[in-house]
Amino acid sequence: MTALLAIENLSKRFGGLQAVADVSLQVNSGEICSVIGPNGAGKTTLFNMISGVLRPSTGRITFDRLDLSTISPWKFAAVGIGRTFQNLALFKHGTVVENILTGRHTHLRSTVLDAVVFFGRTRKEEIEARQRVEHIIEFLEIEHIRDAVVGTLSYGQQKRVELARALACEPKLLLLDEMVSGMNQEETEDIARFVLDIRDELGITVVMIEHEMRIVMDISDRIHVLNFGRKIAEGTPDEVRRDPAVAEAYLGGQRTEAMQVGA
Amino acid sequence: MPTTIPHPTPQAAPLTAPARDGLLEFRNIRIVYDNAIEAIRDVSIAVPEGNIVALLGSNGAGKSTLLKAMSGILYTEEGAIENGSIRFRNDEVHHLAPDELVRRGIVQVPEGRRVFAALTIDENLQMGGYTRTGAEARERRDKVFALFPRLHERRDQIAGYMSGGEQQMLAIGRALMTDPVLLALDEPSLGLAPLIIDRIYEVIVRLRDELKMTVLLVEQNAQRALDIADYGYILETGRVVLDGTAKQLTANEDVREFYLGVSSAGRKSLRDVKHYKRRKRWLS
Amino acid sequence: MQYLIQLLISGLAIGAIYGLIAMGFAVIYKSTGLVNFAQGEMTMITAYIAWTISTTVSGNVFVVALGAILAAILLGLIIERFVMRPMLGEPVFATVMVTIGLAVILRSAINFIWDAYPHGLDIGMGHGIVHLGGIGVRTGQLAVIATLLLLLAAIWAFFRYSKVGVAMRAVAADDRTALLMGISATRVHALAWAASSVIAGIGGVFFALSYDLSPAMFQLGLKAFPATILGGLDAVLGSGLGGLLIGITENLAGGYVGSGMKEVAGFAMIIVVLMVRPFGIFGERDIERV
Amino acid sequence: MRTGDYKQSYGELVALIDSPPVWLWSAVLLLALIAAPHLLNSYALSFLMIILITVTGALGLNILTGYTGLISLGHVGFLVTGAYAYAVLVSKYHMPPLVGFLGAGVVPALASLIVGAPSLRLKGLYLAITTLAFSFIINTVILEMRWLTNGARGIQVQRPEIFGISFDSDAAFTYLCLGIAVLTLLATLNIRRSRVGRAFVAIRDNDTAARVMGINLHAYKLFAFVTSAFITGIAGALYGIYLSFVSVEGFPFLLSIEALAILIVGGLGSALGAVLGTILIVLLPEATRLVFSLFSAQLDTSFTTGAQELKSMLYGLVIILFLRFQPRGLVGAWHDIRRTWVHWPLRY
Amino acid sequence: ADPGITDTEILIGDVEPLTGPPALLGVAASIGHKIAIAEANAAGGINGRKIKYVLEDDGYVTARTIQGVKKVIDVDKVFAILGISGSGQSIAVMPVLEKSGIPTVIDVAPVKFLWEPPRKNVFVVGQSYEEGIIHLVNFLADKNPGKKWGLITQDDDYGITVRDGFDSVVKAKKLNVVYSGNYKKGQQDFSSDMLQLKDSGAEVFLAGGIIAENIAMMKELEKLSIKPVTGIFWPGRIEPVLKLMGPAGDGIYAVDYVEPFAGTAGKAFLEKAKPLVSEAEFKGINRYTMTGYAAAKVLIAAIERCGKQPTWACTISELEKTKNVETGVMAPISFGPGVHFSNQKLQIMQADAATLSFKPVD
Ligand SMILES: Nc1ncnc2c1ncn2[C@@H]1O[C@H](COP(=O)(O)OP(=O)(O)OP(=O)(O)O)[C@@H](O)[C@H]1O
Ligand SMILES: Nc1ncnc2c1ncn2[C@@H]1O[C@H](COP(=O)(O)OP(=O)(O)OP(=O)(O)O)[C@@H](O)[C@H]1O
Ligand SMILES: [Mg+2]
Ligand SMILES: [Mg+2]
Repeated sequence: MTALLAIENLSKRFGGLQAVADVSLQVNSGEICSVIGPNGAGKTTLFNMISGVLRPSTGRITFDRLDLSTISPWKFAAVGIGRTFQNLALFKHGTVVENILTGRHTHLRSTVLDAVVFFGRTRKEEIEARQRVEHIIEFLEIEHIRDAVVGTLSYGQQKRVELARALACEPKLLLLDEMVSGMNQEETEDIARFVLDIRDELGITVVMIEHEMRIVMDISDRIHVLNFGRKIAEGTPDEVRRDPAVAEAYLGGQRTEAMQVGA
Repeated sequence: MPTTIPHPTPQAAPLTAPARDGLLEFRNIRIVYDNAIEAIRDVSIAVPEGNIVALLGSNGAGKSTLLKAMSGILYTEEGAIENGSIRFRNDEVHHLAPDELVRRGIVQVPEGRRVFAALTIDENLQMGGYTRTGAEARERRDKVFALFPRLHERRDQIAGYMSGGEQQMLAIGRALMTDPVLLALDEPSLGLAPLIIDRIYEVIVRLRDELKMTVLLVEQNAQRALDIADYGYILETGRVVLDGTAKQLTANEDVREFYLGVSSAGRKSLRDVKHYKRRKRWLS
Repeated sequence: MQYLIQLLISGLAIGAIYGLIAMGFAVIYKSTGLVNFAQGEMTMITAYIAWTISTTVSGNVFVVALGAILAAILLGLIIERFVMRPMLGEPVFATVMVTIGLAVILRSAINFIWDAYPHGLDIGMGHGIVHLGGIGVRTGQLAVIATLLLLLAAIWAFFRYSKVGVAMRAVAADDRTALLMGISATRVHALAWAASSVIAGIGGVFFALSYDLSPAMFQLGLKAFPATILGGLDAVLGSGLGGLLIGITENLAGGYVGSGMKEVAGFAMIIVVLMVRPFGIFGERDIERV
Repeated sequence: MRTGDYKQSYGELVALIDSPPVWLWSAVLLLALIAAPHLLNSYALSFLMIILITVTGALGLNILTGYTGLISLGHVGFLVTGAYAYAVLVSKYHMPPLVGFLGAGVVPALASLIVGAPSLRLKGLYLAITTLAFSFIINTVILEMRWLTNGARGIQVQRPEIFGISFDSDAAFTYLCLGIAVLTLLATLNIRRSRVGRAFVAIRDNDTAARVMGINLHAYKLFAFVTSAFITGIAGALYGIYLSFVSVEGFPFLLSIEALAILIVGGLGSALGAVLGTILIVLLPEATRLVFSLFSAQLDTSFTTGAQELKSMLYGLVIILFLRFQPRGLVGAWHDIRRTWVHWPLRY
Repeated sequence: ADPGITDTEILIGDVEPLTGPPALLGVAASIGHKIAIAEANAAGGINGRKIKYVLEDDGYVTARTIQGVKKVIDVDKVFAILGISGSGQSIAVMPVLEKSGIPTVIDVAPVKFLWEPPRKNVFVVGQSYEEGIIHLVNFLADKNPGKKWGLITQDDDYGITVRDGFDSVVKAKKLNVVYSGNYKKGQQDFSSDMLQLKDSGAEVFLAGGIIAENIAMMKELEKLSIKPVTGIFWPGRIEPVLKLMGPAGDGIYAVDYVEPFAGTAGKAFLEKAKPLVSEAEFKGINRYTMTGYAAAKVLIAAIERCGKQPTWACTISELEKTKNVETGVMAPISFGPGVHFSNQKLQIMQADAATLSFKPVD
């Protein structure tokens, strides 16, 4: 397996605060991988650097053999990195379809002038984009809300729209920041199923940040654990579960058994 | 209509006043947004004094709407109580101004933290103690710091830059500053690390056991909530579809399947979730 | 040298007036998150009322000052209660638009009540000329500079130390959550409108003292708003200083480059400053986290 | 009751007008507009002209402020630049009017790069103030460049003649304005339903997310500036022709505020809103005048300033009351009416 | 018959700024029209027809002026038009007026464009700013030979006209100009400008402001303790200005073509006006009332000469035949074939701070 994403000695400082400190990790193609760690450990900051929202203070991110520091932040999507946000970052005045269409941005070509005329190539490309969007909508089972204005949807539905939008980018790597927080068991199950399908059917590599141990332990291939910006552990779900450092910093002993399948 | 399942609840006839009475009661309440969207239809809920009452339900069920009604801030979102009443200590309170409700001891930790981003932690707490005198506020602040030492460490930091978990702690601490009788928590475990959730749940239990505080707990994390709650309600699309003691609910087959993720065969792995699932019985 | 000092003093004097009105903008922005496009008109009304008091009741400085302050408070409270409060919870754009509508009403009201002729506010001391080392300065000009400095100190202390000051910032950040904490947003807003009206009104009265009352006076708002931006929209103190800075820049440009360049110089400076500090000199960066 | 239109193909998803009734109504409206110049007297016609010109300008501002969320307090700067570009090219250098119109679009578009580029880092009102500064600076520049612009003296402009068609009469000029307004509306709607428009809206709603979607923020903000300035500049040229006299004074700062008022009253971020808002704001003074003459024929014609001031107070009051009861603007009202219509007599 | 005329009535239209700061001029001019009309009506109207006056507000916004003029022509269907707003505004309505062919007498803002070339139906009562400036500067130059000069003007059409007039005298008389300022319309603080003036050592000063600007300049000069010989132009020559300037305004020169109110003609005019207008209107009287009055007189006289059935064509041709019509507020007014501008005689006056009035200087 090749490393799709390789992070070397990555650090980020905010003033006096070392949010991410000297983190190195690799994500292989076709993996579902999780990043866990206490609140404020720097997980989101790590995602922000991978997706171009923040520039690293030091260190290197290589994606698909490309050094990401050499390209402008807005090109990260075109390179193949898609993400969702911890606190929802939807275009909340638009409809679901429109939000997902925005995700297709890098795959369309029309310029302002083409847009004004809206004829020929532009029209064809728009129609094609809509076709793809319909497929994604079908895939994520959100047909019934396709024309709703995003701002009026429930939290869980919005999260799903965000996922759809990220998929519309056709990324090679999908970063999911706390996808299932605020969802109940049933909705969590749906998301788990989607994540597995995304990897299996679409061949997209997935990195998740989650605090919900059921989904982390059940579907990840590999888990990376951060604490105070540093990586303190890495391994398969079973290895991580048994790691005493992880238990102490993050899981907090008493409930780990409950997460065991079949307990 | 929903209640075709034989569940052992005392609330058999939803159209009458609730059978249990409590510190806080919602009676046959109906809430409409924008004069058009009916978010809550005829719900009756009672929160007995000194209890933890869990309010469960999927996204959009109307849980937060109930809490907004309780705090008197529905009007800020073009929402209105069309019918029914909210009673606190047997007084009708749904027409009171938010600050009066806080003074009477009703407070909530809103969904999604909502800390004052531009203010420091200290100032956020100060705002929690706005209705209290200076001395009272100082005293309560010390208690909050004792409960959440992390807040004390970073007391001069701008709240907006804290991590999600830290903000949740701050939001709870800020609510405690008002010295509440009834504390409502809207999804307190949202986005928190397991260890922190443990801590927060410990705190909630302590609030009930030591300070005799009454807690209304809205949660997605049904397992956790039912672990500590005394009583629970399940809300679906604006209606109470099930209620009972925590024990009764934990034993209910539907609740186990849909809210706790355990079937008769024990907890199943999320890898094995089927695409087509059993329907909830109360929807049939 | 004397030329420069003279320019600086008159720059400070007009800048102090801009600064006072700019602080009026900032106080409302800080506690309600709104830009009050009627600020210039509110300033103007207070000044006209002061003039009416001075011509009908008494020309005594203290009577006029007290009357003007009371009138300004009342004006702020009335506007908050009857115009702004009904808009609570509505979209910001709509609410800002309401202040524009308010500005139209106030402007016409002034012309309706008073007339289009200029009037001089003559309360004795303001017009006196003192000579400091050969430089003539009007006492009103000295007074406005002193007033601005005093108010800056008072307001700094208010936002820093008083609970209500912090509450104003809390309400601006998230009025719904502030409500949940028992902070009465309406009371905080009322206070802010009254305070803003008074602070800006003082600026207006000083303007009338140094220059004249005329129906074009509302344009002061258009001068002060850039000052607010320069200092930082949410920085009340910064706005005051922003006013001084613009006053000085304008006068230096007028004195050394040419009078036509005055206004352009002020704006050019703002653009340059914003390039370096996108949230004004003292403004706080928006807190954005994803 | 109509229950909805079902789409048969993906092509229908991108159609500008997707239901037969809307087609019908648009056609009726267009016909009415074509007939109007022959039915209205020149006073009423002047309102129609102003509305059409203002619609064009408002649609221009709508791209920048409504779609992209970049507040402009200085749009009159582009308007006046466009008017001067036309006046200088056509009246001074005797270029054909078509060249004049092109210049009226291109010159403000270039100027917008000068404001836009340094403003890329700025947000909200901080950006607004640089546009405000721009409009004041542009006034000074126009006044200073006397050799080109006649300075404060202004330039006379004649009604144009294009391809041998004279637009001298009010009716003909109205058609010109109508044509340009309709083209602008189509262009705006086309932009909105394409990749570019979605990028604008994405920047407005959440710029971080927009960038993560691969949208080049700087480039698209500049696109918004350029497109908006181009359209506004054309409106400026029309306005100049309508006034028959282009001078800095004919384009007061007030117009910038009025343009924003149009968007807000219409409903921010909607082309339909810009059109409805224009109609309301342009006709409101006339409406208040009529209301006044109802109350007292004497008040209306008497020349106590009092009556005039009362009239403008009424104007302000109407705006405030309107926003109080319809804060989402005319478009919001329209949606409410439609909802009630469809759902009546059921409430929910 | 032409519009605007019935058996009992004859309609006259006008568009003026009646709101906002320029109301000062618009309201005053309209009061002048009203006085003349009331006077005529009191004398039985025009050959038995009462005059009705239709007034529109344009708020000094050009687009609204155009609409206002279209309204009085199309909706109210007036017989003739008087007044019309500021200079930019009247220039912009020119095509509308010409196309309609309605008899028009302009009095508020006499600028050359309005009569060069003469429009068939448009007449202008007054004098151009350039001529006014030239007259004033010539007067001051003769009185103060060899002195250093300073000038400040507004950055608009009015300002440029003033400047051009000034420059022509400077060239002719080789004046020594040491300060030349240019301020932005709406500027309120003149401290740096006046400091520059002082620094330049100017002894004769032309204050090209309108109202508030001139006051601010004079007060600033007082603060700087200098008192150059100062001249102002008619738009700023209204009496309340002197009160606001205080002692600083004493002795400043002004140029105008209407009589000062302190003179016998002025006093007589006020006497005549008093019973014809309301108290509030009486307070609003200033020099523009006189220009408005004179124009209305000329128009009324022309219509009257057309006899029982006045028409537009007759009115226009009678206007053209206007010869030495006495109005009492300015020199007799005359037009002629192809001369649609009355070219009023100018006079210099001087401010007297004690009586707060302008007095003629011989
Ligand atoms: N833009 C910023 N400016 C300053 N500090 C920041 C910024 N973003 C994050 N931080 C700080 O960096 C640390 C790491 O934050 P981060 O959001 O990455 O945590 P996290 O691991 O995602 O936590 P959570 O699980 O609660 O979301 C926190 O202490 C936070 O306060
Ligand atoms: N401000 C509002 N305007 C209109 N409808 C609203 C508003 N707020 C909520 N709703 C609607 O009311 C219903 C209940 O929403 P509510 O937020 O109470 O659900 P919830 O149970 O708290 O869900 P979640 O678990 O996602 O927080 C939903 O259908 C929602 O769309
Ligand atoms: Mg995070
Ligand atoms: Mg909720």
